[in-house]
Amino acid sequence: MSGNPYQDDRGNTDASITNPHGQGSLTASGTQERPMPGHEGPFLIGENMTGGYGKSGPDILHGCTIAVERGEIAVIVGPNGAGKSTAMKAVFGMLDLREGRVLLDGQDISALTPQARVRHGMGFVPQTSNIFTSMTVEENLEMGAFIRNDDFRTTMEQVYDLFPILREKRHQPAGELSGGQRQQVAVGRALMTQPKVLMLDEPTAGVSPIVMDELFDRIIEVARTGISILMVEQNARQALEIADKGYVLVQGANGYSGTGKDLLANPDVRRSFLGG
Amino acid sequence: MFAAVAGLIIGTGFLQSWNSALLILNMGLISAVMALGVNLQWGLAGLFNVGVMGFVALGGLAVVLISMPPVGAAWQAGGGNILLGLVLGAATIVAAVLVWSRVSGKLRGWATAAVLLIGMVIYRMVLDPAVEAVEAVDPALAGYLGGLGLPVLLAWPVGGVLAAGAAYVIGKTALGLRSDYLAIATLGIAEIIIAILKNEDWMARGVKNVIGLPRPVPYEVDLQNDPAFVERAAGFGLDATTASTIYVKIEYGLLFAAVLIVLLVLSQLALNSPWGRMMRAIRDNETAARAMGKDVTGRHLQVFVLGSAICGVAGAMMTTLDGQLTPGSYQPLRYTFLIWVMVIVGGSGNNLGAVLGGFLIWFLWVQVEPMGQLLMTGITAGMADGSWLKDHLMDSVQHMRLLTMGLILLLVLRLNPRGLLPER
Amino acid sequence: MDLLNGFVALANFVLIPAIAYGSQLALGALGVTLIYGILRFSNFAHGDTMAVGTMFAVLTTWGLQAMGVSLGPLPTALLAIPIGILGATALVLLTDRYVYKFYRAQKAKPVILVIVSMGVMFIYNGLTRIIIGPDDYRFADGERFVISARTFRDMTGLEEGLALRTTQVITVVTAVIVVAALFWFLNKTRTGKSMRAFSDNEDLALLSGINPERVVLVTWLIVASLATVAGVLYGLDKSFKAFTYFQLLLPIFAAAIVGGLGNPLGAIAGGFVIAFSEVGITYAWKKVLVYLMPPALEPEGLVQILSTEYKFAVSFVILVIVLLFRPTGLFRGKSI
Amino acid sequence: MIEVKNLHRHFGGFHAVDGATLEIETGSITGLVGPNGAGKTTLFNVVAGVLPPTSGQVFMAGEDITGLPPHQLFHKGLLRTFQIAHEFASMTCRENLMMVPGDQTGEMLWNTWFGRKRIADEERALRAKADEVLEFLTIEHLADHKAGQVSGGQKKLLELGRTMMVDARIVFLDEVGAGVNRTLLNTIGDAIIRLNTERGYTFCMIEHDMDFIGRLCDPVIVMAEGKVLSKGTIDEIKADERVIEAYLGTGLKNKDAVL
Amino acid sequence: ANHSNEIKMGVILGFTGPIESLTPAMAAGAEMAMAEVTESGKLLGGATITPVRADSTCVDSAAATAAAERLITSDGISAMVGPDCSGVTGAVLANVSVPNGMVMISPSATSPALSAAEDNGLFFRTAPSDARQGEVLANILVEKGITSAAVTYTNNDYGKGFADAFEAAYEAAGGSVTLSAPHEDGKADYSAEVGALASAGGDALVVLGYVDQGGAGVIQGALDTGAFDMFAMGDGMIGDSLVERFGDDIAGMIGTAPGSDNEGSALFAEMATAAGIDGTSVYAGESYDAAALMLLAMAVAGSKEPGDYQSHIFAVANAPGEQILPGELDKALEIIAAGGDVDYQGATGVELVEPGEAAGSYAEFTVEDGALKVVGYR
Ligand SMILES: Nc1ncnc2c1ncn2[C@@H]1O[C@H](COP(=O)(O)OP(=O)(O)OP(=O)(O)O)[C@@H](O)[C@H]1O
Ligand SMILES: Nc1ncnc2c1ncn2[C@@H]1O[C@H](COP(=O)(O)OP(=O)(O)OP(=O)(O)O)[C@@H](O)[C@H]1O
Ligand SMILES: CC(C)C[C@H](N)C(=O)O
Ligand SMILES: [Mg+2]
Ligand SMILES: [Mg+2]
Repeated sequence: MSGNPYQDDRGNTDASITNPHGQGSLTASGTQERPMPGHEGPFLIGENMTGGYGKSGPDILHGCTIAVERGEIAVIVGPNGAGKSTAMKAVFGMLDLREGRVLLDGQDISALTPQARVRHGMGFVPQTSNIFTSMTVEENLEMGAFIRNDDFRTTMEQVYDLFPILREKRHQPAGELSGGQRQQVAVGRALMTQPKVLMLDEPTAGVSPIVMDELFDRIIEVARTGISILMVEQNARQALEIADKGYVLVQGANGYSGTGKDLLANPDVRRSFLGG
Repeated sequence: MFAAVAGLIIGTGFLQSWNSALLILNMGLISAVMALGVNLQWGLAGLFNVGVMGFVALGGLAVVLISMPPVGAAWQAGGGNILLGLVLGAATIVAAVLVWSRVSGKLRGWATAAVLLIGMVIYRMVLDPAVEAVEAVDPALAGYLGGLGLPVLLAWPVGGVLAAGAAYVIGKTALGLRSDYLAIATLGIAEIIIAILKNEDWMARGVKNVIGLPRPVPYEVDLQNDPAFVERAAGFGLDATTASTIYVKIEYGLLFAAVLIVLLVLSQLALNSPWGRMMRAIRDNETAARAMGKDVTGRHLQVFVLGSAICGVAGAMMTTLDGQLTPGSYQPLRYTFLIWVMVIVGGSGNNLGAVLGGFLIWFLWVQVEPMGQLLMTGITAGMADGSWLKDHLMDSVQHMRLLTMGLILLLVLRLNPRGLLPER
Repeated sequence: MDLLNGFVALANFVLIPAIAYGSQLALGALGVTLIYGILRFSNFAHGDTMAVGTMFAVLTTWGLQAMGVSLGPLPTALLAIPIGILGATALVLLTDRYVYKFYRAQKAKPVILVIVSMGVMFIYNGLTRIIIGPDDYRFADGERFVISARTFRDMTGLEEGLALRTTQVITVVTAVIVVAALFWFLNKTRTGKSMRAFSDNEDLALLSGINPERVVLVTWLIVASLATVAGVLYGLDKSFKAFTYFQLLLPIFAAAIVGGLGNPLGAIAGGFVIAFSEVGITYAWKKVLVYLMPPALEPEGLVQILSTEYKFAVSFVILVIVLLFRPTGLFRGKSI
Repeated sequence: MIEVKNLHRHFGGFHAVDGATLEIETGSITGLVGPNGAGKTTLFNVVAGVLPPTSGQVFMAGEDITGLPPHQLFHKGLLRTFQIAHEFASMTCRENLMMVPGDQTGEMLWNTWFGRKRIADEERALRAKADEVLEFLTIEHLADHKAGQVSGGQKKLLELGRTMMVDARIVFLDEVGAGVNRTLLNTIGDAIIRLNTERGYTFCMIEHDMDFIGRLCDPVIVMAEGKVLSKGTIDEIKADERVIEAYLGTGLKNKDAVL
Repeated sequence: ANHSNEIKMGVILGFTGPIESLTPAMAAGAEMAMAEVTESGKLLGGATITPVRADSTCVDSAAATAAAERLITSDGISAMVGPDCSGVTGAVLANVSVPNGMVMISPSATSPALSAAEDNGLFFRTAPSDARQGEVLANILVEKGITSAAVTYTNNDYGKGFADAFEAAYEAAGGSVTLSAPHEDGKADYSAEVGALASAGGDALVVLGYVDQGGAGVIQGALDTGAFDMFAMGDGMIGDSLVERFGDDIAGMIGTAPGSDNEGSALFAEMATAAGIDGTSVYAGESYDAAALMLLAMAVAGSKEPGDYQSHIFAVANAPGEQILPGELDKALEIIAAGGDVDYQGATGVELVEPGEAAGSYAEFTVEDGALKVVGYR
């Protein structure tokens, strides 16, 4: 919706001349070059990020800063349209930053393409269309391990242990799974990367309570192995409960931040974002 | 934008000749009507019609059927039986459909097939000899039933109706199913229509062509022989030949322009009304529109039939202008793809854009030929005279036409991807 | 004996030609379907890509022939295929670099690419004609027949002959090999899977570390190779003429759609459906029936379901019917 | 209001809905919950005419509506919203609402040419109504914004707003709460309750947020493996062993360890 | 050359489209005649003849009309060679030539229907109507004792008209046509046609198409499958590429093409070869003749105005007068300047009959030892 004239197909619904399926909407800018060294600080930090979609779209982020330490869980909450997903994408290099920078382990990675960031140990589960629908569950996981050249079978076993339903449906196209099952595939796919930092955009949306609890459990487990977790959540209470750090985003800028407990205790935050 | 295209055409008038300019204008008007029809389907409803050619050809057929004088001998030879045969054929299909819907169970398929088979045999038994008889009547000059001998202008709406009829049948079967159907069905029907036109000689002489169709405007020669006209022309400082050719073209132009303007006004009114809003909603999101109580399939059918009818009218106009029906000349490249290019370059979804595209692309289609030559002369300018390469290139200069067209298309799309006049 | 004669006649006039023609269509449809599946648009320039690739191969063949190179019973053109592929690939990649890439970077909707491909079609069209000219060229050499009708008759003593052309055999064999290889490539190799992933969900492919430009490059490479191979085989079997390649576009698209656009298996099946419907429905069965039926029942007419002038129409009607029962094509489309 | 009898829907060999029988009382706000893949969305799709059932029947106020296309169901007062908002992206929010009522004079092509006056009058009334609805939803400031450019939660409000443009009898809501900010969700909840009490709409909603369900719904139906597992008030459901095992679970195991 | 003394001649042929492979030789043929006249410097006091090419596309009447319109009204031509295909020829005649009073001579439009077109005496063709050729071919077949044949023709006015004429004549002479099936040019595959024709059977296959087009495709198919070994062909098939392609596979075939017992065609072929074009290419000679006829008529009229010279074309083409062969235009102009009469024969032995088309004398061909041979004239 960025008003890019090239993205306008005025209602063509005909599948016989174009394949409407799976076209990307993200512009991957940047290069594959080696990153420049930066200074010490949190493990991953998106610093003072300002930017929006497309070359000329309005700014959606306004000097927003998000950081996570090694082995910690950071949670972003905020109203719909605040720019939470946008902030995640910015950290992952999927949109142009007009200001600010992203540091990973002290290195400035602002100029890297998303693929390059994956190779630097970042994993991401987007909010929507986060699985390969035409590929089987197993192939989805394999794709998660695309950049790995070692034997990833043990990791796959771990994922299957984590989400047993996936083992059952391993040869079924992921597109035929229910909403919640897909979410599990998506998280599993990201875990296959064996990332140093895992970014999750609303991993529990549409997931039943029992699976949600299970998922949060796994996330804590994963964090304990030293992987940093950065996630956006609308199930804010549960999320903040397990968070080491919480950010409240309002209109693309940092509203409140603090430990998860602080935010849960803050009456302002409760009223305006957690539903009282 | 319109001024620019008008400038191009007027420029042609000054640089080449007014006759050329008017001819381009007239074909531009017709192209604009076609583009309007396609825009209705594609720009407004996202319906992908690859069968424009077929509907245009049906319009052309209408001109023959309406305006040519009937061939008496042919009617005597077998006209009645041909009609009877056609009725039988139609009855067979109706019967088959009835059987299919009434009978159920295992019998259904067989019963329908049996009805079809028997019907077809009877149909062929009645039709074939009649066709042979008709086609034997003076095959070099007639060999067909002729038309009704009515004024040719009547053929324009009739062309629309014929095209609409075909579109209705296609739409009924193909719309509402997966979108690919429409593409295949229209592609197919266009080929089938052309095949019928080419091979059913009794109808419109097939590939032998019908020439000398009546005109809605006076003949140049008559004007040249009319002293009053010659005198008036002299008053403008024109010789009779030039004056008469220009006069005739202007009359055609006025007729075409009238049709275009009426259609354009109707389209614009429809577009800016709740109907247009509903169509936009359907295009934006069919599932939601359906859930909001809109009969998506029904609307699609409506638009498809209307758009095709417009193409039919344009086809009739074009055949009238040509003065002949030549089924062999209907080619998808020219009558389907080029029309699309017009719509997309002009700006799909915008009626005015489609009209503009019609004018511009037609202008280019005709004028790229000299442009290509120019380009090639430019390329070879630096080469030594008589060098092998230069000779080879100059020999191929005719093929620059396609190349130039491609280049222009790519340029326009690069700079104005949404078309020259985008939808709002 | 009569039974055998009938079968031979059927094989000679229906089965063998349809299989060969079907393979040719299938190879063309494969290219179309790949572009559709991975790059997401219907490539109208495909017919002309075939022409370009074949043109390079033809020029090379002439060169080879002039140098006295030959493959014995096989056509020399087979040696020229790699050069043809190289030429086609170069052109296609140049086009991608200067035309398609821009639109990809803009995230242009596929519809725009469709129209762009029409522009490219015009340009290739012109290029081929400018370089080699619009004429009909024959460049097949070597042994024309594996077995000719006359030899067959002499050999078997049957009344009917059976002809099998070298090019027909090569075409079918190549089609089988190419399809098998493509399958293996797409479903088993890492690059192949990454292409499927890209086709499925571009953004997510990016997030998995798949390099989109590489996928595009490999796709064009495969497509250019397929187009050249298809074009050369076709040209060997018939002849090379720029205009015919453009005309091939229609049956190729029909084949791809009926098979399920985006599905390689479907492209193959679609090619055969079209070929068999064109040849089979309009075949005058008299010849076969004369052998099979007792003399008393011998047909008088030609027993032709429809005359050949409607062969194209027939294949479209078949398409519509197939789609009625199999809405997504014979094989589920868009899954490349 | 709605009665589903022994409904089956199979995908290949997979039985997504496997003999579900349930009833939605007139005037209720019925919740539909169940584990992922239980067949809830599939059931919705069958009832709303998007998918044909493999077997079984659906009744609406005693009338058999099995297999009717969506636009006919709409005219019978059966409306639905989508799990993912289906706004008409290139139209303004007001237009999104104005297009809803059926049988508009101006939707007949003929009238757009020869009935301009009638259309103008009708449009004025529609516009007033649309503005009223926007106000009700507290998004009147967005009336002239393109619907594609408002935030996710606002799209969901708009989706709800469309059901208010006509007199709906029953509205199916598929996970209105998923991904919606809790504060906004409360607003939506209020709107639903008002529609239910003030206008007498019947609601059936799929939701995984038990707090939200608890606040609005009575009764709650639990589905599992394509069948109805149980039905009752929220408290009964929460206490049901089978439901806890299949759906609700017992909470985080590791929670204490972290905090 | 002096600018005022320039005569522009339009050459409107299908340089792109389905007969694009025939047209280069045709255009070159026409331009040869123009060059010859320019060189001689004897027309209208040393006029330079400038050809102006335009694309008729062969099939798109609208584009052809526009091109012709441009030739006349913007380039200011004085005569027009073309168009080529019958369909566009009819359109250009009715919409451009007649209104503008332009003389046009088509070298190749052979549809019988054009004989009846309203032309105000402006339209001529150096190719005969196909009505006659059908009879000629039919008679040869019957004389050779071939009494049943399958016919395939290119599906346009030329092929269809030809096939109709052939069938009528053949059946009248006692032959029987087992199947008459059209083929579309430029299509991918002709297996279906070959299958149907083979099944219908017959002593010979009559092919009325184009040699670079579907016609050759059908023959190829028939040979490959062993369906027929005797062939008969019309003018469109007679070309060098026929023997190049099939050689002795079609030995003994029967062919007809416009042509008369004159040295003209051989002479023309020689001249053409010298000029680097293929003189035996179909309709190249007719194109030469078309241009030559108009230029000679201008000489007789002493004017390049169409209205002035149109009435002289008949006289130039027909007896009485000195016979003029290709390459002798210089001589012809001299005779005319001296007030003499010419009977232009040209490359194809032109003889115009009413209403302005070649009389149609035909040469009978066969293939022997891998080469085309003329065995007689009719
Ligand atoms: N692809 C895009 N192009 C242009 N604008 C966009 C795009 N995606 C989102 N936006 C706009 O950016 C703003 C922030 O969107 P974002 O998706 O980051 O919100 P969010 O905080 O994740 O909300 P939610 O909780 O609903 O997911 C919104 O106003 C949205 O309309
Ligand atoms: N088109 C399809 N083809 C095959 N299986 C399908 C298809 N659609 C759904 N299913 C299967 O049907 C089952 C029920 O799916 P459904 O979407 O109805 O679940 P749900 O109850 O809505 O779950 P959730 O709460 O996760 O959205 C799932 O196991 C899914 O895999
Ligand atoms: C040059 C040829 C293709 C012309 C053909 N004789 C016709 O009348 O159409
Ligand atoms: Mg978000
Ligand atoms: Mg669901």
